Amino acid sequence: MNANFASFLYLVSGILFILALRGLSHPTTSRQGNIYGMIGMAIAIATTLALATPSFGGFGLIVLGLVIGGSVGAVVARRIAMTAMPQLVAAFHSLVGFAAVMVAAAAMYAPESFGIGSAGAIHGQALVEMSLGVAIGAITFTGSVIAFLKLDGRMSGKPIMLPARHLINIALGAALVALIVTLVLTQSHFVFWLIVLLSLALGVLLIIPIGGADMPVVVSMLNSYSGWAAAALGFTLGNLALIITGALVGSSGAILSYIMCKGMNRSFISVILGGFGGETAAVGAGDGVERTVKQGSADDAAYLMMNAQKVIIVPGYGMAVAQAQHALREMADKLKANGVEVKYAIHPVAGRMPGHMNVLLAEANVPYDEVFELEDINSEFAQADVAYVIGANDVTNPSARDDKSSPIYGMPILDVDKARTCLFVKRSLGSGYAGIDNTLFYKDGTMMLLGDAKKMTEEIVKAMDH
Amino acid sequence: MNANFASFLYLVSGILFILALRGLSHPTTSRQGNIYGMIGMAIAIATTLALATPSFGGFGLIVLGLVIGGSVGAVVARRIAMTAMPQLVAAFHSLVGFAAVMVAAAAMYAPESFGIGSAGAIHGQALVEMSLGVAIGAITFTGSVIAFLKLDGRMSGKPIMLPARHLINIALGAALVALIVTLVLTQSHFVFWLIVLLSLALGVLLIIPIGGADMPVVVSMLNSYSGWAAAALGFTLGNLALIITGALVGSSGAILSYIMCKGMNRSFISVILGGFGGETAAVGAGDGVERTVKQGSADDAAYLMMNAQKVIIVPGYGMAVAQAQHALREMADKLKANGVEVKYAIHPVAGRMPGHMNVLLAEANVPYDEVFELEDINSEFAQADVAYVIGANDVTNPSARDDKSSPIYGMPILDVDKARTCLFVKRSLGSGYAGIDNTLFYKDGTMMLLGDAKKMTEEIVKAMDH
Amino acid sequence: MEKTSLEQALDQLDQAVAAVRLGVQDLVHGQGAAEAAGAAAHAVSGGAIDPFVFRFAIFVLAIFVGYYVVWSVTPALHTPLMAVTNAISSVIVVGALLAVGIAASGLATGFGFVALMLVSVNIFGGFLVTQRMLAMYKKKEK
Amino acid sequence: MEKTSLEQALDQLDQAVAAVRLGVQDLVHGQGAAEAAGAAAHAVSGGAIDPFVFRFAIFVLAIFVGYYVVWSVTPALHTPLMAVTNAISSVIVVGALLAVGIAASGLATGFGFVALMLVSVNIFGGFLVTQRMLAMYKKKEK
Ligand SMILES: NC(=O)c1ccc[n+]([C@@H]2O[C@H](COP(=O)([O-])OP(=O)(O)OC[C@H]3O[C@@H](n4cnc5c(N)ncnc54)[C@H](OP(=O)(O)O)[C@@H]3O)[C@@H](O)[C@H]2O)c1
Ligand SMILES: NC(=O)c1ccc[n+]([C@@H]2O[C@H](COP(=O)([O-])OP(=O)(O)OC[C@H]3O[C@@H](n4cnc5c(N)ncnc54)[C@H](OP(=O)(O)O)[C@@H]3O)[C@@H](O)[C@H]2O)c1
Repeated sequence: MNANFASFLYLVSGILFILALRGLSHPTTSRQGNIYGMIGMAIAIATTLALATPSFGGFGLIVLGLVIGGSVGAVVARRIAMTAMPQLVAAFHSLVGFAAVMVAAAAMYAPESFGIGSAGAIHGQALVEMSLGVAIGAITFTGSVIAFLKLDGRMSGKPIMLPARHLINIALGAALVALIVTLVLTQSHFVFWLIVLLSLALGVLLIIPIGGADMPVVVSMLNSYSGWAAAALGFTLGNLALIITGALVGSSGAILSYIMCKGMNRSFISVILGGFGGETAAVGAGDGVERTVKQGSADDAAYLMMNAQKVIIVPGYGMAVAQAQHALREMADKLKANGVEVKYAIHPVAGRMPGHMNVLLAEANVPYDEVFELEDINSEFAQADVAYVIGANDVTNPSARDDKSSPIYGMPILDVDKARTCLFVKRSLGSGYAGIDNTLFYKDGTMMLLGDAKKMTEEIVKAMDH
Repeated sequence: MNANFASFLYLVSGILFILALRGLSHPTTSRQGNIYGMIGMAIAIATTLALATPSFGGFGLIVLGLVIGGSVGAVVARRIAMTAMPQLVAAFHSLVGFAAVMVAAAAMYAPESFGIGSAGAIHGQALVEMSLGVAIGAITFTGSVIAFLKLDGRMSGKPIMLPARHLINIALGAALVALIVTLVLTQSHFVFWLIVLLSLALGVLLIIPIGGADMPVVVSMLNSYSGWAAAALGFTLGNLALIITGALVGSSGAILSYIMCKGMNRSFISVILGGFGGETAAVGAGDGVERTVKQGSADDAAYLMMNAQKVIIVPGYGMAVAQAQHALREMADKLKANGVEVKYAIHPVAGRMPGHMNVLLAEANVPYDEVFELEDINSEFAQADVAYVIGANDVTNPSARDDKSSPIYGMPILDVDKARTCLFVKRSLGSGYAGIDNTLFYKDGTMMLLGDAKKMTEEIVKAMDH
Repeated sequence: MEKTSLEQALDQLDQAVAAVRLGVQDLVHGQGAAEAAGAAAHAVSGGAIDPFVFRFAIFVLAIFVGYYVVWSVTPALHTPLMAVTNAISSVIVVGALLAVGIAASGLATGFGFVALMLVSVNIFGGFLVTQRMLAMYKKKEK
Repeated sequence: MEKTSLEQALDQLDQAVAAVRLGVQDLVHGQGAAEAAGAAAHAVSGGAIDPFVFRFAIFVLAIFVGYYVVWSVTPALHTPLMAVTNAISSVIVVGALLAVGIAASGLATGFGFVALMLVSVNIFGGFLVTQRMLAMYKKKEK
């Protein structure tokens, strides 16, 4: 294939990726967008095969690799529970990071195949681009592995704080720069692998001090990194699809991190420096002051909601943990059948990933036009009879609004306390991820429904049938 | 200067132009944006001079050209009345169009200077790009001249409909394509000038059948054209700044045309085919049925508004014609001093250019946060005591909402009829540009204030002092 | 010349591809094969790519940027938008400068000079009138 | 090699510029002067431009596009957004394919194969899981 035409096709595949993201501006166009993305990928692969015309053996290897990897991917994609999305995304990122390292290594050992010079005489510019790509790729790899382990609960979410960790990281960073310079000067494979090793270590060290609940920000940030790594390799390979995609993914990750930090009213730097949040602390109301809590049963809740005119449901991380979304939808159906108006209110950082709650509700067949973002629904709580808060905590904590000394002060919250009655489904009076007591539990209009989110909701559904 | 570095600088200037447009997303950032634009232009000019290093004589000529043109431009920019913006923009477009033709001609006569081959052996690709640039440029030139003449009232706004004009245009278009092919084959200067001539004629023929009041769409469309012409020449010259700018301007014009057509609920095609709208027809209520009109005086209006709680002002083309914006601001100040809430409502196609009313109000020192777009204020008319409609007509015509047979049916309108009282300032019961009778004049809640918009408003201000 | 360079690139590619096939089948990954692969990959990685492709990519991406950036302009500033796009489209001045500055033909210099003058009107007029308009947009005084 | 080609371009430019000066001062606009001007302009108009500049331009514009396109994604679809960006970043597969397909070194082929496998997991897994998620988003039935 003509190299010009191939470049043109790579451009087309880059454009298709842009259209894929553009499709996500609305659920109705999103499926079409995803198909554009697939076509773009198919074009990029076909173009590369047509351009490089591998030997028969090479072609066999390629098919083998695609089939093995593809089937694993397809099976995972089909089997994975929707609640496990955050982990899955982290795991996928780690693969991209490692693949970037491998591609760079291949370019190092066979520079001729990539058109960047010959062994021992690789172009300086290509070396710089490559080593950037490999360093970012390696950091993405180990960082994502740690994020995966923390999100999947295979590793404690507690921040692991090495003494003098900032110093260590700065020293490693400086060493990395020195090694890259050395690589450009010496073209040594040994130095290349040193860079890989150092970056792998840096990836671990950067992520372990960050608390488990900050992992969503970390995952987005690593998403952004993997984009920049792809772009760097795109420069080395002179590949337009890779450059465009890298820029898209890089911006996407950066913007999502920004949105999350804003939703928590925290600075990106403070998240990245780590040390915040850990195990969900089950502190209870043990701060000396005796406070009364009104506890209710499933029957109480059923009665209250069946007699309401408007119920707003506020899901949070606990709903995901309990897999309560299907029971919740059943409950909403019952209410709607009884003439009650039902809406869902989603906080931008509810759950453990942006959009997490939306996906779970969609899985339970909740129509997306009943689901509203914070700014669109917050004023409606004042007119609601019941706010049904299920497994959410921090995103409803009024101290973010009223208490200047609170660590989450300034974080936008859902004004569930403005509803006539506020029902709280959770297992205890424990705090959420931010480890802060929720004063709402002790308010007059609040009724606690202590128990597992799924069980409690199912009981309410049963009670509604009486 | 190094050619790579120069390309980089051209890219920087392209980016600065993007930032210039980006700044316009809000009034507070817009001034900064305009400065980015100026810096971008300065960088593009300086880079070209550093790259081409003209001789002393050439440099003198350049300075001369810049000074002559620049001073004319500066004087015009300072003197022009804000109400004459539509004309000015059309006039400026014609200059860009003609300049594109001249640059292409220079490239034709001195291809070596532009790096596109040598006389008689210009690259085919460059010839195609150039002839596209020159054709679009020439059409932009004459088209803009006609638009200027119509907007400035130096030529009747009436559509001039040649018999078989579509046929003529198609024939000219086909001839143009044939000539471009011939040019590529023969490289003849004669053919080049034939292309120019034909395109100039086509520009005239395309625009004369379009009515005066559709000129804003035409101006936007020609804006878009001038962008594509610039991009075509950018390809010829291999200049990144020109390519990026061309794409920006091209999209901008296209989007503005789209917004206007949407605001009028007409298809772009029907606008371009022409024949719609002409002289503002002063038909009056002469359709047989006798209908009563309530006429009022400045005193009535002053009394009504001073006793209102909320007044919404709806300006239209007539305000621009009468230059009534300053008097209007005075009136609003009086009302506000008296505790009346005053807001302005702008229809997307009020006036003769998108954003026309906003600029005029800004000129009269009306703060932009008192000025609202249709979708943001339309629901408020129901709570307003008075809608003060000044020189606007079509954009308030309820037949766009109610009368399926009306030519403007479906056009979004400002619901001034929902206000308790609707005051109409205009000189007669004549129709607006669409030539349609406004049923609102005969409604109960309407009071006509017949007279020049400026005089009438000034009288009202005086009456308020009593 | 476009055609010839294109054809050249194609020929090179063909040769290179053939060489690679031989080299790979050869199984001995010697220097010769590696060099041939290098030649193929040179084409692969864009060393031989016509700048037109890059320009086209830049053009297409700039249209996307234009689309988004213009839709984000507030309607209140549509008139300044028209004025400023007018001003920036005068960057065609680079062509005029080349013609006046280094053209080897008197006619071309003349054309360039006319273009330069017209476009200067636009540059200064466009930016200054935009400046004037934008200076008028004020917030309510509190 | 970058440096040398850059220096070469610079040298050419210098020579060409000198030639133009002579040519213009010559006042006789003969063929010789015109050719010299042509050489200068060749540099002017990008014939000698390093593809890196173009790639950089494409990169920068793509960041702008990414910025706008991602901000326009509805928050309800932020999880699918993360999944699909994951999938498309696997376009790094082109590097892996080159390595497996035409690398002249056994090690490189091995590295490429590992990359190819990993990235295939991502391609299929990413797009399919996105598909699965998006299929769940439904409007209210009327
Ligand atoms: N979404 C994101 O992208 C993102 C990113 C970064 C940080 N975060 C952080 O994550 C938090 C999200 O807020 P959130 O309100 O969704 O969650 P949250 O504040 O962490 O609270 C979740 C609550 O769910 C309850 N819960 C857990 N398992 C349960 C089960 N099986 N049944 C019933 N209840 C259960 C827990 O209380 P019990 O233990 O008493 O049951 C807990 O209080 C915020 O602090 C936010 O800043 C989110
Ligand atoms: N803005 C755009 O971008 C754009 C683009 C394309 C088309 N258009 C079209 O332009 C029209 C704009 O609507 P519009 O409501 O602003 O204007 P309009 O419908 O044209 O009405 C203007 C009214 O102002 C009155 N008038 C003229 N001079 C006056 C003066 N000196 N004092 C007082 N009144 C005066 C005229 O009535 P008298 O003669 O009785 O005084 C006329 O009815 C729409 O039909 C729209 O479709 C606009």
